[in-house]
Amino acid sequence: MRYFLNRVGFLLLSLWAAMTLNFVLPRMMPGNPAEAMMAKFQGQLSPQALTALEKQFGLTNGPILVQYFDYMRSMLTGHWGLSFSYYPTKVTTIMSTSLPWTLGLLGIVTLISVAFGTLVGILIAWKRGGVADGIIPIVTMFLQAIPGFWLALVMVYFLGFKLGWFPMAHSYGNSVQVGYNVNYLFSIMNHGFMPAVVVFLGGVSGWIIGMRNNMMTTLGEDYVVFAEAKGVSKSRLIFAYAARNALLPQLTSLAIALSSIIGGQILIEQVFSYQGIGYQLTSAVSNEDYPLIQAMFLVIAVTALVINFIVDMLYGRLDPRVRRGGATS
Amino acid sequence: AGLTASAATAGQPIAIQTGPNGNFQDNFNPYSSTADPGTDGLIYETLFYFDNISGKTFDVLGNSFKFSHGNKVVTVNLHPNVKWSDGTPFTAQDVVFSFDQLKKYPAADANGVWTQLQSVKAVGKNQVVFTFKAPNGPFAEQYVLGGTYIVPQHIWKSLGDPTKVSVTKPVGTGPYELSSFSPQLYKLTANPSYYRGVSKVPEVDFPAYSSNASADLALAKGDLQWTGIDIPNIQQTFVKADPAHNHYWFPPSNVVQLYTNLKDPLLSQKAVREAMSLAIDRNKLSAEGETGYELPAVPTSLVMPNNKAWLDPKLPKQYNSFSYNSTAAEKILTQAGFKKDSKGIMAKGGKELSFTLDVVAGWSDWDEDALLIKQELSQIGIGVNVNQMQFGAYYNAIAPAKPAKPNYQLAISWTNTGPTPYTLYYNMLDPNGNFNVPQFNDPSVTGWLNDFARTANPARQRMDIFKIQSYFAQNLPAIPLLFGATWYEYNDANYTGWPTQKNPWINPAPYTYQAAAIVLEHLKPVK
Amino acid sequence: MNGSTQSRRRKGSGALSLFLKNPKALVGLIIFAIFLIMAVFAPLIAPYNPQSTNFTPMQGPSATNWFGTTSLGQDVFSQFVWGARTSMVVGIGAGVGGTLIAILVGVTAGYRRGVTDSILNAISNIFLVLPGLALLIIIESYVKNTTPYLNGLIIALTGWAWGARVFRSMAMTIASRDFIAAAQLSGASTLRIMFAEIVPNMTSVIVANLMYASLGAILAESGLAYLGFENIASSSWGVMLYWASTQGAMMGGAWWWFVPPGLAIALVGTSFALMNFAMDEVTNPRLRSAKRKKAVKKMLAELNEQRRKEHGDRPEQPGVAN
Amino acid sequence: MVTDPNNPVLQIEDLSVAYVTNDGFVNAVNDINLTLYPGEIVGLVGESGSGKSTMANAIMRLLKGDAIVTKGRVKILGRDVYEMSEKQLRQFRWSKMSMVFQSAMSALNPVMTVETQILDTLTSHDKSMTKAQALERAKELMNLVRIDTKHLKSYPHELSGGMRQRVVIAIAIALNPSFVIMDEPTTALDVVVQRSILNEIRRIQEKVGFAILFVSHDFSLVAELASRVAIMYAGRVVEMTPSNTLSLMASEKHHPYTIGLLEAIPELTADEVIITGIPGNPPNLRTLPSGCAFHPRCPFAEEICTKERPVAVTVGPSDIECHLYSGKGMKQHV
Amino acid sequence: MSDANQPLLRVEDLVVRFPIAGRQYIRPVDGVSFAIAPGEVLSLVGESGSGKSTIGKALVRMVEPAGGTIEVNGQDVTHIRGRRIKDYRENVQMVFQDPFGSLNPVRTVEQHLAFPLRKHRMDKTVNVNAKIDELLEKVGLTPVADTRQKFPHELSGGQRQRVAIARALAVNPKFVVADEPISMLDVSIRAGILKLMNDLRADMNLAFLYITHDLASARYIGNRIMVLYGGKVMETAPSDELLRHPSHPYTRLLLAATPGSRHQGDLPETSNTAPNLVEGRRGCPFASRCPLVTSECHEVEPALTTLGDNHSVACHHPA
Ligand SMILES: Nc1ncnc2c1ncn2[C@@H]1O[C@H](COP(=O)(O)OP(=O)(O)OP(=O)(O)O)[C@@H](O)[C@H]1O
Ligand SMILES: Nc1ncnc2c1ncn2[C@@H]1O[C@H](COP(=O)(O)OP(=O)(O)OP(=O)(O)O)[C@@H](O)[C@H]1O
Ligand SMILES: [Mg+2]
Ligand SMILES: [Mg+2]
Repeated sequence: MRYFLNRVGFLLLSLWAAMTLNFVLPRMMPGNPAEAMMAKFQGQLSPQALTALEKQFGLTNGPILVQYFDYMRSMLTGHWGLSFSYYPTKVTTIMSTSLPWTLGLLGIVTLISVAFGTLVGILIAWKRGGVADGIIPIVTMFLQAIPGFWLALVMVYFLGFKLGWFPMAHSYGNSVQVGYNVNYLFSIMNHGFMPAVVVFLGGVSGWIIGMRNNMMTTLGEDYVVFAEAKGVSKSRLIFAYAARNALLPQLTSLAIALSSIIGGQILIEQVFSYQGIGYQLTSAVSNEDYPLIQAMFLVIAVTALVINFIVDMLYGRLDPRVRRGGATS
Repeated sequence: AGLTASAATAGQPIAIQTGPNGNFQDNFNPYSSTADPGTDGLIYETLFYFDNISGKTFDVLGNSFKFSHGNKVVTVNLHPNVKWSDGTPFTAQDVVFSFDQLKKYPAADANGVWTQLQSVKAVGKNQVVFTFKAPNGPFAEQYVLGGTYIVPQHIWKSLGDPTKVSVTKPVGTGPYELSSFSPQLYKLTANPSYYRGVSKVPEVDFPAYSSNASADLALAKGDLQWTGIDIPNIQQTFVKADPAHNHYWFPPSNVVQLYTNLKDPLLSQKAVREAMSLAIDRNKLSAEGETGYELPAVPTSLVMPNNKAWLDPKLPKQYNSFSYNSTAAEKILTQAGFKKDSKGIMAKGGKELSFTLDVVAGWSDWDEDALLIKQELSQIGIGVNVNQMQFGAYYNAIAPAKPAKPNYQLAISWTNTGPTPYTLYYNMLDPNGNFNVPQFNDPSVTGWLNDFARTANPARQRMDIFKIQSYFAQNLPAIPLLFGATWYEYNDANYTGWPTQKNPWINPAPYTYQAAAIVLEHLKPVK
Repeated sequence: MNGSTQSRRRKGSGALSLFLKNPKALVGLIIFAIFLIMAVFAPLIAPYNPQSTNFTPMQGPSATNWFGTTSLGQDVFSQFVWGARTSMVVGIGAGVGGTLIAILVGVTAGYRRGVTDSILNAISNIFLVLPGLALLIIIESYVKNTTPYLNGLIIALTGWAWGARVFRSMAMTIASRDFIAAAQLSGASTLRIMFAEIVPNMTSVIVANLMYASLGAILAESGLAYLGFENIASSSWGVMLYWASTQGAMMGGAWWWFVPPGLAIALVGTSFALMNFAMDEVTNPRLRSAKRKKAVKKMLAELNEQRRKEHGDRPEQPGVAN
Repeated sequence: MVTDPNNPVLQIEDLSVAYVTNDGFVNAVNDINLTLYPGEIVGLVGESGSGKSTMANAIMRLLKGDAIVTKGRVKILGRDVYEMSEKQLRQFRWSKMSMVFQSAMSALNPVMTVETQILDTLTSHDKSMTKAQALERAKELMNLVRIDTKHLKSYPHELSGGMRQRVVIAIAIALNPSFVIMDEPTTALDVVVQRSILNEIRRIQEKVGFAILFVSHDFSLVAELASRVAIMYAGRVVEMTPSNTLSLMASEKHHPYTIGLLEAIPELTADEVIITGIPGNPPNLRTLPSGCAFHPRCPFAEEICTKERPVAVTVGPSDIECHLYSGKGMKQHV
Repeated sequence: MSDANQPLLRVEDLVVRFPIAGRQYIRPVDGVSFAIAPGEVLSLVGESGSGKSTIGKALVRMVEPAGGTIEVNGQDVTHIRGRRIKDYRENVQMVFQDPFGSLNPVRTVEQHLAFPLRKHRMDKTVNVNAKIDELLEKVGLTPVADTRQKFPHELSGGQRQRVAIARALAVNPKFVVADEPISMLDVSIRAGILKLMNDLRADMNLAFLYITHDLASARYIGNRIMVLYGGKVMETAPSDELLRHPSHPYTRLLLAATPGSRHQGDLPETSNTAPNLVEGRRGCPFASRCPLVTSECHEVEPALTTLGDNHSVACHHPA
């Protein structure tokens, strides 16, 4: 219980720090959102509009502390306000149209690459010194070192533009009926394939190598040797004895991977014109769209902290040694 | 909004891309500067449209207008039989209401019309009388008649502050109605009861793209029919894909200037600006920085050929185009008393001709231009330090809006243009101008500008412009570099009637909204 | 632990032999060395000024322009060579910078514990959690006119958190060892304990972090440049890709412009990873044993076979040696 | 259960094991011959690093990492362990021979309950065993090693070191093997706990009757438990002697290393306490000293010791590898 | 040096507590008192977890005592901090239990010694190099020149332990806590360390707190033996006296478990549960295992009573 409360306290502290940073950072940027807005129009908008925009956005020069408390209050009460760059659309609306796509795509890819990478890592560690062990880490490492956006561009150009195998843009076909039907689902998968591959290749190597190295360590542990000696079957030895323990350190990485999902993948979304949060976040930042930035950072911070918290707790469940007391990392 | 199913199947839709913009948000509010493309022009309309490329005036909701009382009053006759797309008749009251909204909610008044307007009154159902505080013809045309979108009173009167609502079911008078929306695509269908006749293009699609590269591919693939994006190497990447139908035209629509801060003791010296101008090879900027899409500007800062009619026929030859001569440039500096110092930089009285040049990071053509300028100016001993900034910071530095500003030395930026050169000159050179980046103030120029605004006599207006252009060419309050292009690519496989270089009847960019609606009205299906 | 110290003992030959014994790491070292040479001697290797626009634009590879030309008529190969310099400096610089911050934060947190730990840990969690790119952009907008080097600095400033986490737990383990207590008893100051006692024990982890941080920095720099957050007059691979992309290199079929920087980034990244394999084996001796054992088994079997032929007796199980 | 005394449970013939390292071979076990008979307890002592665990692992065919058997053979119940297929080995190991690992702390999987780990042992060898039967047997085993059966549900870290060690012993005898290796089963424990575990082992061994190879470096402990003791130095068994000879009071002849060990034990009750260590350091197994590996530390060393490796000779009840007794080129000292 | 009757170190009612789960505390050291004279060795024996190391750490102030006083040379050092702790540590040093963990694997023997020597030398003229040689000589790590350059992994356990001792001596202390310096070592190496400690005591008048759970070595080196159980002193007596006439049932259990002891035999024990260290416990900590236990033992904590001749015991039923 004490451990739990400790973690909760820590969680709240981090949250507060993140929110404060979140308040300070965008305001440190030179210019103001109204001025940044002008960029969208490249001079098509009269400078009168600037004054109008400033009025619309309610940009005040009130005492910073008052602004801060207002900000905290509205963040905590869920009044996240209206986006500047999409004025007067609600921040929540913007997030709700892009976040699910990001979560869907990146979430699934992350889970797949974790599952795949872990499995491959286990197997090549078991057959260490083998051909697969020699090749797979290097090949995936190379793929991971390719800039994702570059790979994405090449894929869009060849597989999408030249060959027409996959759609070049968007998260689903524009002619399909949106709703629970096979066509829609198929269309989503079809459109998600190339981005998914890029994201997958960008991350899978870490999982493979991480798991392989952990496995190597556990495979040398006395309890694994002991289990082998006492005659447990091979699969049980690999999965129940070695892999299970090797998995534990991977949990922390998983937590970070999962929490970073929510920030999206701007470069990849941009190349595939995928409807994701990364683009919104980046454009919010360039447009100094405080309400949107703040809300997104808040969601990101909360998610990340909560996931970390859950993983911490989960760690306790999975590893009986830390069930009582003690930090996990 | 009523659907015209039969029309939708009759002709092919046109897919438009006005520029990469990520996901769309469901907002068709004409008071919002971030409303989705098509809101203005296609759904809501202005009274008239004054084109900055052809210089022509197009009737929209208005049928005719007349200046009176020494240009202080404009009387507009409205098009009869106009209906809102929900069937309610459109009346002069709607116009008055739309303007009253701007007065009541200054945040909505993006053009500041009420800084000039005295009153807006309806006379009967079809006439509106605008009274101005002072005569200002150009302002009345560009912003009041041509820049204010009219909304239905019966709907908006209950919406409160118009800047704070998201409009998802727009009701307008325009040729199109919203038929479906999703963040990655929305569709407009032709208004079946449009007062100027139902558009021959039954459906207009707006798909979302997040980057130029992504839109370029879609365009080349034929997924888009009308775009306004800067495509590099366009012959190879776009035209070649379908030479018979893929076309582009990049007409000039403004002037890209090298702005010099005239509050700077060195830059305020004419010799310095003159030398700079002479030392810049505009052909090189055009060819390398702009891949030939934007041509060298002229010393008068008129947008050519759009402003051909306003060019003083007696203007000395040397002011018709810039020449490039770095030796002459260096000589000008030497004559003005500058000498190269130990660092090879021209200096006088210990003050070096060394400046920072602000450009927007990521506006790659300007960034490239800036680098070329840096190279060239360095040859005559002027040091330039290129400063690539995020737009917000950049705009903040050059914007003349606030007293403490601007805060820059050199900057590359655009000009605001309108149907006549007045807009460009006024905005740049009048102390009250909207885009007086150089901080220019000369009573004689201000006088000519005021005269232009007040008079209704076209000949006198021409004389005013003649005086200003020759003043500009002689004094270089800013250094014109290139003509800023309007981006326009289209595919004429399904429709004809597009504006072309041969027939430049209107600004062809899909992002010039009222113009876009007029273009769509003029398109005809290919037989 | 023992492994790493043994390797330290036989310095000079040690570090190198570590690579020579490991083919993977050796390949990595060679790739890295090629790019490093390119970076160091860029002015000598690059045939032309990377910015000057003297050639026919958009030409494929030829004898004068090995990698062809850009749409502005610049020599792609020269840009590539100068890009190596920038990217390597940024990659390694940001890698080193980020690792240094990570060491400072991680070791302090791991050693001091208590409130210091909580605060530092919260800070690194925040940096871990906040989307890096967004943070980068915010900082970018603050510092005008970003060069790749500045970007490297920013990448280092924002990308240290993961390392700090690793170092923290490592430092915590080391700090609980008795030799740390002994050092305290002999009157060593906190700084001395952190940097003279703890840090040298984390070498292999630090090197591994350095490799991955450098890889991350090169990727991040190219991403930033591609998004246009970098002075486009710089010569870096990221800026090359930016130009290639804004000038439609791919659609225009100018693969020679588009492919080299992407591939080079991937190769340098891979070389870091490969070199890290050598480090892995120091940290985890088990990783290297399997192969060697196999080789020795084979050797023994051959020896056996030979003896059997000589003496004509049956092979002893499992083998005779010595 | 008890087999013919002429039919040994364990026969080690000329066994050599080496570790392959970057700097060459580490000869951890050299030419060892050892025989164990049913029901017998034999001690194996030698200081840390003398190759005891390596030998134990070699017997079990459990050499890990870089270790390879370079010579010799190991037979359990007459079958050569190294000629079995992997499958045969898996069946054979643990049902006929088992082992208690050096450190019980790490021999148990930290994230599995004791029950799971015992059941795993039982069910992987007898697929027909039902869960209930296995559980029954597990309880029986827990009773045998005197741990409350409620601890079946415990995780290893919830048990004290002594209890963990008992669990490992329970797992080792789960399948009624004929032969158990116990590799320093009590080193990490408290004297009191150590004692009680030894008593436990003795009790169970009397009851079940398997042979034990008891590895330790604690002389007095082994002397008490075992009937015969093998003394290892630098990978060789330098002496094999009945345990009752192992006391300073006993006047039997010993290898000089054995004498050194005996002298190094502080006596608890003697009036005058003088202890002396063995001078010098343990040998480097990479480059063993020539001749007798003990010669650099041996107070009796002569020239021959540096040149020729002694062969085992029978001296009284013991077999000793030392030139002192081989009668070669030595002045008689002892 | 102060005279023999004046103890160098006096510990009175020492209490150490650690927080555990559920807002509770354990007291691994609970009301321990003892004194050590200059040049004396007090052996501290007791089973694992009985609080031996914790006492040692409290003495060098690696842990902060929760109660009681520690006096060194008549000066109260129980709660000093900062600068004064540093000064204090010039008088007391500790040699840690684990020879493998107490040396930094990446530093040479020389580096281990140079720092404390430089730090604690009285005047700058002292030649640190010569001092290192002298120390290594003293702990028998010869040839010195060779040893100096070695890394810990190149040393045997016994050699490492000697380096650790040399490091403690480098500070020039008057008192050393030697925490189970031989438990991890071979029989043959153990002897060397014990001998070394014996020599140091004789030559340098060093006082030791020698922590072990091995009675034989405790007797070998200690003038007196103190038996600890569950954080409390069970019995204290001069070494021979304790072995000859063990009076506490736990001491007898220990002896029974020690090979070669005349008390060796079956273990008279009722269970082997660990003692309860949680704050607020009652009665004798050994009650749960004691064969002589009565209901009184569970309720009342036995006081340390003198049996005469420096022999005292805390038991309701002493033998
Ligand atoms: N993986 C390895 N690589 C190289 N040498 C090794 C390896 N494992 C053990 N050795 C060496 O082999 C020798 C024998 O080791 P072993 O573990 O058999 O000793 P031991 O007698 O069991 O010692 P202890 O009493 O400490 O358990 C030691 O000198 C050790 O250093
Ligand atoms: N820092 C600490 N926090 C919490 N509990 C501790 C701490 N240090 C020691 N303990 C507990 O205090 C008790 C006494 O520990 P201590 O290390 O003093 O025992 P010891 O007698 O030295 O044992 P050993 O013979 O195993 O070294 C143990 O129960 C231990 O778990
Ligand atoms: Mg061993
Ligand atoms: Mg201890």
